[in-house]
Amino acid sequence: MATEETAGPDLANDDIGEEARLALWRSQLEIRHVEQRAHDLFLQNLVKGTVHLSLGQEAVAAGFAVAMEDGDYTFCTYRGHAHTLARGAPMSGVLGELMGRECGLLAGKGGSMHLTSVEHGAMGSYAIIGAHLPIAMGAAWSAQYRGTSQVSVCFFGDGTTNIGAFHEALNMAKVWSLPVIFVCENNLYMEYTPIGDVTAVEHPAADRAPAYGMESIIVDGNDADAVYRVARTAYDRARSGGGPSLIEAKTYRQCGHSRADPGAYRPDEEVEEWLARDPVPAYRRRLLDFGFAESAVEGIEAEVLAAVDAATETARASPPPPPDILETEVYADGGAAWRN
Amino acid sequence: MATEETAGPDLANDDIGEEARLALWRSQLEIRHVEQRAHDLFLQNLVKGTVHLSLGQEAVAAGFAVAMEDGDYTFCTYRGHAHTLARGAPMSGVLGELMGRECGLLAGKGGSMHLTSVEHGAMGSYAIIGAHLPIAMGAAWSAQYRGTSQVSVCFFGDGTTNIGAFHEALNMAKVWSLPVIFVCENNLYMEYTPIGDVTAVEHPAADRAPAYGMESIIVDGNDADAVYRVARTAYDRARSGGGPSLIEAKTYRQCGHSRADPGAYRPDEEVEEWLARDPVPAYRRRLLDFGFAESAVEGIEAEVLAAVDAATETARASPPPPPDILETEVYADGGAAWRN
Amino acid sequence: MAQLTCREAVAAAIAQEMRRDPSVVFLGEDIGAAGGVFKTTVGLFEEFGPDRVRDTPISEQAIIGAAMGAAMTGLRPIAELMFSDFFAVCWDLVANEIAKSRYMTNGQVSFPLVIRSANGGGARFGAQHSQAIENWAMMIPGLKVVAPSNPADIVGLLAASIRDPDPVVFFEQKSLYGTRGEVPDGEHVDALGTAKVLREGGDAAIVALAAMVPRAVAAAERLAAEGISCTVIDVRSLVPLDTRTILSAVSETGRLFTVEENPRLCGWGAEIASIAGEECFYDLDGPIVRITTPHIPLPSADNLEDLALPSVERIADTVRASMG
Amino acid sequence: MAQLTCREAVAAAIAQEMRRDPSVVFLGEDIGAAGGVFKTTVGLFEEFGPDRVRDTPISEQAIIGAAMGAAMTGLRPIAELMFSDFFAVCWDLVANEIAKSRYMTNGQVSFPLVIRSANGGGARFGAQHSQAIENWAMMIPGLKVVAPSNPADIVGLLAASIRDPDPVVFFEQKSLYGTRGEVPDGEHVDALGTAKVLREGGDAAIVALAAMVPRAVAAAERLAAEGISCTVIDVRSLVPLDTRTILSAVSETGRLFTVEENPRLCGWGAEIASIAGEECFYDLDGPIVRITTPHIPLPSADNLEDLALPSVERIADTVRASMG
Ligand SMILES: Cc1ncc(C[n+]2csc(CCOP(=O)(O)OP(=O)(O)O)c2C)c(N)n1
Ligand SMILES: Cc1ncc(C[n+]2csc(CCOP(=O)(O)OP(=O)(O)O)c2C)c(N)n1
Ligand SMILES: [Mg+2]
Ligand SMILES: [Mg+2]
Repeated sequence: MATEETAGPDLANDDIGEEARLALWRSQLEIRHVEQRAHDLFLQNLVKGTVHLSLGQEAVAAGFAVAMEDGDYTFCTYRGHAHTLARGAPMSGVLGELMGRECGLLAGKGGSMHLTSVEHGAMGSYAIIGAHLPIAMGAAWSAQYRGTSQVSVCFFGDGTTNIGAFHEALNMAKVWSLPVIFVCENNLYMEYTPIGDVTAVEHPAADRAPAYGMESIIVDGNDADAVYRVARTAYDRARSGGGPSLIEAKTYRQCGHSRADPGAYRPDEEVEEWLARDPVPAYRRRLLDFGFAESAVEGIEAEVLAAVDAATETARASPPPPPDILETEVYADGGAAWRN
Repeated sequence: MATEETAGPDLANDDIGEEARLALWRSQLEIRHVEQRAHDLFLQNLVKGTVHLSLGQEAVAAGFAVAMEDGDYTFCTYRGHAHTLARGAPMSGVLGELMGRECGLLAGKGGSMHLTSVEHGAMGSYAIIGAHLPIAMGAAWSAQYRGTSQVSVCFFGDGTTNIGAFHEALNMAKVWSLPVIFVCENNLYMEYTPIGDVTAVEHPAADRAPAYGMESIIVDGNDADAVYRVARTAYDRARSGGGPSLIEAKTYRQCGHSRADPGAYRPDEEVEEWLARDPVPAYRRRLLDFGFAESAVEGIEAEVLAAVDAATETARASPPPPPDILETEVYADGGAAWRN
Repeated sequence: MAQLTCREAVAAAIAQEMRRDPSVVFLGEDIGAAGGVFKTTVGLFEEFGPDRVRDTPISEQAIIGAAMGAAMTGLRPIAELMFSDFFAVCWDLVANEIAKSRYMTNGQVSFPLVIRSANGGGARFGAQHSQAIENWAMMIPGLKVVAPSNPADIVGLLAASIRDPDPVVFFEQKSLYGTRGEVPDGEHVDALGTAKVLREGGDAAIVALAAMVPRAVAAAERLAAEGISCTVIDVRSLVPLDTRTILSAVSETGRLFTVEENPRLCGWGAEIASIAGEECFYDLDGPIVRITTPHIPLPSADNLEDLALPSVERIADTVRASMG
Repeated sequence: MAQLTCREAVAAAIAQEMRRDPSVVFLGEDIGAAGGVFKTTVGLFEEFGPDRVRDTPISEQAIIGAAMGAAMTGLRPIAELMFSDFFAVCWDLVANEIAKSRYMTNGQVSFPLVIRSANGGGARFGAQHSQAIENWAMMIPGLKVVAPSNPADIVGLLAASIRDPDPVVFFEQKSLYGTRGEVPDGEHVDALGTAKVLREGGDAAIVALAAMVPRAVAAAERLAAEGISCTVIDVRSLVPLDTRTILSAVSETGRLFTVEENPRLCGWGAEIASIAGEECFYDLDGPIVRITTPHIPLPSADNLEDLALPSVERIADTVRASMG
């Protein structure tokens, strides 16, 4: 597992640098606070349907997104608020969509499991396990064919490594040497079932990499710097024609699978152990160790909180979607007419 | 690659034994001659639809079938005449089915791609790539649950290793430690495309085995003895609760993919090299080396040829299926009624 | 008579059959100790243990393939697909293998298995977790298709499906899981292929399925108050289809309305409409009208989803306008 | 005018569009140097090279997923599924992802892609390689569905499909691949959503698709000789559906017969019958009758397969009996 080097922090010789470190901090905070807000709004019965939070998994989204370039593609799952926010999608659009409001990213048509913001490179959240791996692979094919330097990044869970589409996408990505990065966020569980109970290997992604001619890579998914480094290497490989990567980030879902799930099946010690490894306070400590001013570190948090508050207000004030959009955008002509 | 030991043949200390050797010989011949007959009948326009021959791949079917026990299950593909015959299904039923006759194993309802003879343990030929791997796995689950010592054996091609169902079946078989043997007949091609062009690893099955916690096993699929040995080991593992195996048998399709295909895309040298490794004459030589009497060896071939001739006559004499079976056996009540 | 919710009825039916027949086994994702994501399988793992109630990986092809292989070798598996939308990831096994293999082998193999799944909208889950796909299953020769609307029918029809020698796709309507109703005491087994007349009326027949049944009944009540009296039929089983009950109601009333949750094109309403249109042509007093979800993916926002699904109001309005 | 077979027409249409638009790319199994297993793609690899004409592994989910990902990022992919039966192995990508994502994202993404596939029976390939599955595609909101019956329409409608901004499922009927016909010289682009009246008659309208079109025409000729004069309509495009052309023929003749290759339940004929039954009710002089394959998997023996598919004789007999 790639971890932070043990030598004392040294900002002068830091391979990550001040700007990226602050970006990693801000991104993790944005995710953390929007997700907590989503949870609060759900408790107030303002978020309908289901929600799948990334609390505890923020470092993965932040690490990859900060290392990304504009134009790169993000593909994620129903657990996709984090990745969508990390690309810069507006918080009000995210919260509004969860609340089924007109200001939602999808005007209420998609819901929390389908957040998408093409203008920010967030190419969709996919709610049927496995589907988006071949789709992300296809976007990478497109980039390769068009001769751009775009990279397609695909996030998914440990449970997803056991579905057929995973296998097909990884094989074809390698055969065609595509600029795609498959990122498995191994949070130890599918919904309620421990991944170890249903998987033939210990590391559901990394132990499968050789089956696709790829390197086994495991990273501490609660360490934004480690993720960022691994991401940079993978982006470089992709952009230089070196083909796909498969990365397993070990992390933990601090809450239940979805809003309906209190997560009671998780052993107490396991929860405690991972709460102690919460990526957000850990990153805060690291910034202070590196000598960042406490006021700067906290200033960012205050900014983020203010932004989340403002976004919440915008979303709350937004009306439900207008009924007349019910039958729009089935087809590219803007409508839903299947007959003349 | 497991191959025949180089020490001279010694029937007294032979781990295979006289009976099994003759059974391997007979089985290979039955397949060879029925397949050639099928080809002839196709040239006479008596076989309709499509046919996928196993010419050149006989040793795989024979090696596994001879090591099998009654009650074991065989699951195979459209290229399944060999495996169905090897379990003892009547030649007339096989040829009759290819010809669309009433005497066909399926009374003409299935055709060459769906040969099945449940009474012989031939649990079906499946024509959509990948589907039968989970099905064979399920039969093994059933045997495990019922507490029998039955083993389920699933044959498929190299091209099949790139489809999603392969991945799902292998993982679940291992997690549940099921008595199933997955046998990949690597004949170097999918339909017309070399497997190496579309696969991320060199050995499409064996290099994937570790991804399912299984051993990588490659065997010379043109050597019936080598196959038989590997099969016995896998059966023993399965029957003793040791779980599934994945075996890659290297072999070659001596003809095109199906009746429509002359196989022109194959390099001449490759074809020649593999014709020189034809399993049937090689096994004949081996039997003679082992001291079997030429008359015995040839006697078996004469018997087989006579049986193929007789089966051909039976099939030719059989009428087309009666029209009134068109709407039978959709449901278990024997009929097709979907309404009252 | 016990009062059960639909979700409790599912577990009750499975337990009833597992107690009776050791060849009944059950597999799916999170169905074991977790009791199912819809809490429809609570208690089964505790009673029947991990050999008969098996949690699987997220591998729907393996789940359905395993059920098929087990069914053809002596077991009676029940497979859960968590959401009916996920039929799409294992459609080959369902539509091309399970459905067709008895016919292709001229009856050599049987598939006494049940695939149960949470179907339909109303939970604000969006287009990939809300589909009503009864028509996907109905269009495939070789499958039987059942979709009950209340707890008693869930117990009776699920038991019948488990005992049936053919593969049955059993839809449980998500929006009904919380609905409570009486279930007969003791062993309860119903018959596939039988529709139920829920109320009789002389002016029109309204044919509905699953979550549309209570809405059709409520619409009929409204219409009755206005002087339009409707027969309401709960189809219950699409294959086999009880055309006798449906067609006799059409002949008697001269009018037919179908209420489907699935999107418009090629829904089961079209099939029933085409049968009635052909066979009751001379009895019809007016056009057969289908009430469906528009031909759109289902949206997630409350107001949009409610607008999309056939509502009591839309059913009543459509009948009224057409009869007027 | 050139004489082409249907299989040649496929390659001609793809070549026409690839020459015009470098964003058109093509992927599938054995489509490259091998020219496709039905020889429908001969010459494309040679003309456009391996970057635009890509052989894939046997990975239909990856093929369709790749097409989707490419379509939403600026390309216009054409994906081949060798046999339409294989839609089942990638149905999630087709039905749940490609079809629904524009709507779910409120129009943020477009899917200008074509999935072409060899559809239907008649080749003695058995139940898993012979299905006519137009209704599978038609029932999914968000897809367009095209199934031409002759070489000129293949060129024109495939070109139109490739240029269309929406995902199009394009069915090529296997049993027609060898059929020869005239194709206009020069660039030929037709319009989706337009049915074609192939002959006009006053007594009944026969509506058919793909391989059923020549049979419907032949049946109409037989019937004409007997004094029953039929309009024959080639539907060509199920979505969008040219109901205007169909319904005006129904209104004019007062009778409608649909001829479908897909098995009975929930076929497109049911949809058209239900539309006509509702909207032309007062013009109908007799019941609408659907002529379909029975609701069975397709058998492989010559005589059985011929018996299953709607034949010229069965079409003529059905019309005659119903009109009599
Ligand atoms: C094909 C399919 N099967 C099942 C589900 C239901 N489901 C939704 S999330 C989930 C667990 C996924 O686990 P994992 O991949 O580890 O992702 P995580 O939720 O932990 O982020 C399951 C089973 C689904 N959405 N799609
Ligand atoms: C899902 C699916 N895709 C494609 C096909 C068409 N097809 C039939 S056989 C075949 C090649 C299979 O190759 P392999 O697995 O190596 O088996 P072999 O034919 O060599 O025995 C293909 C692509 C199919 N039957 N099913
Ligand atoms: Mg997980
Ligand atoms: Mg092969």
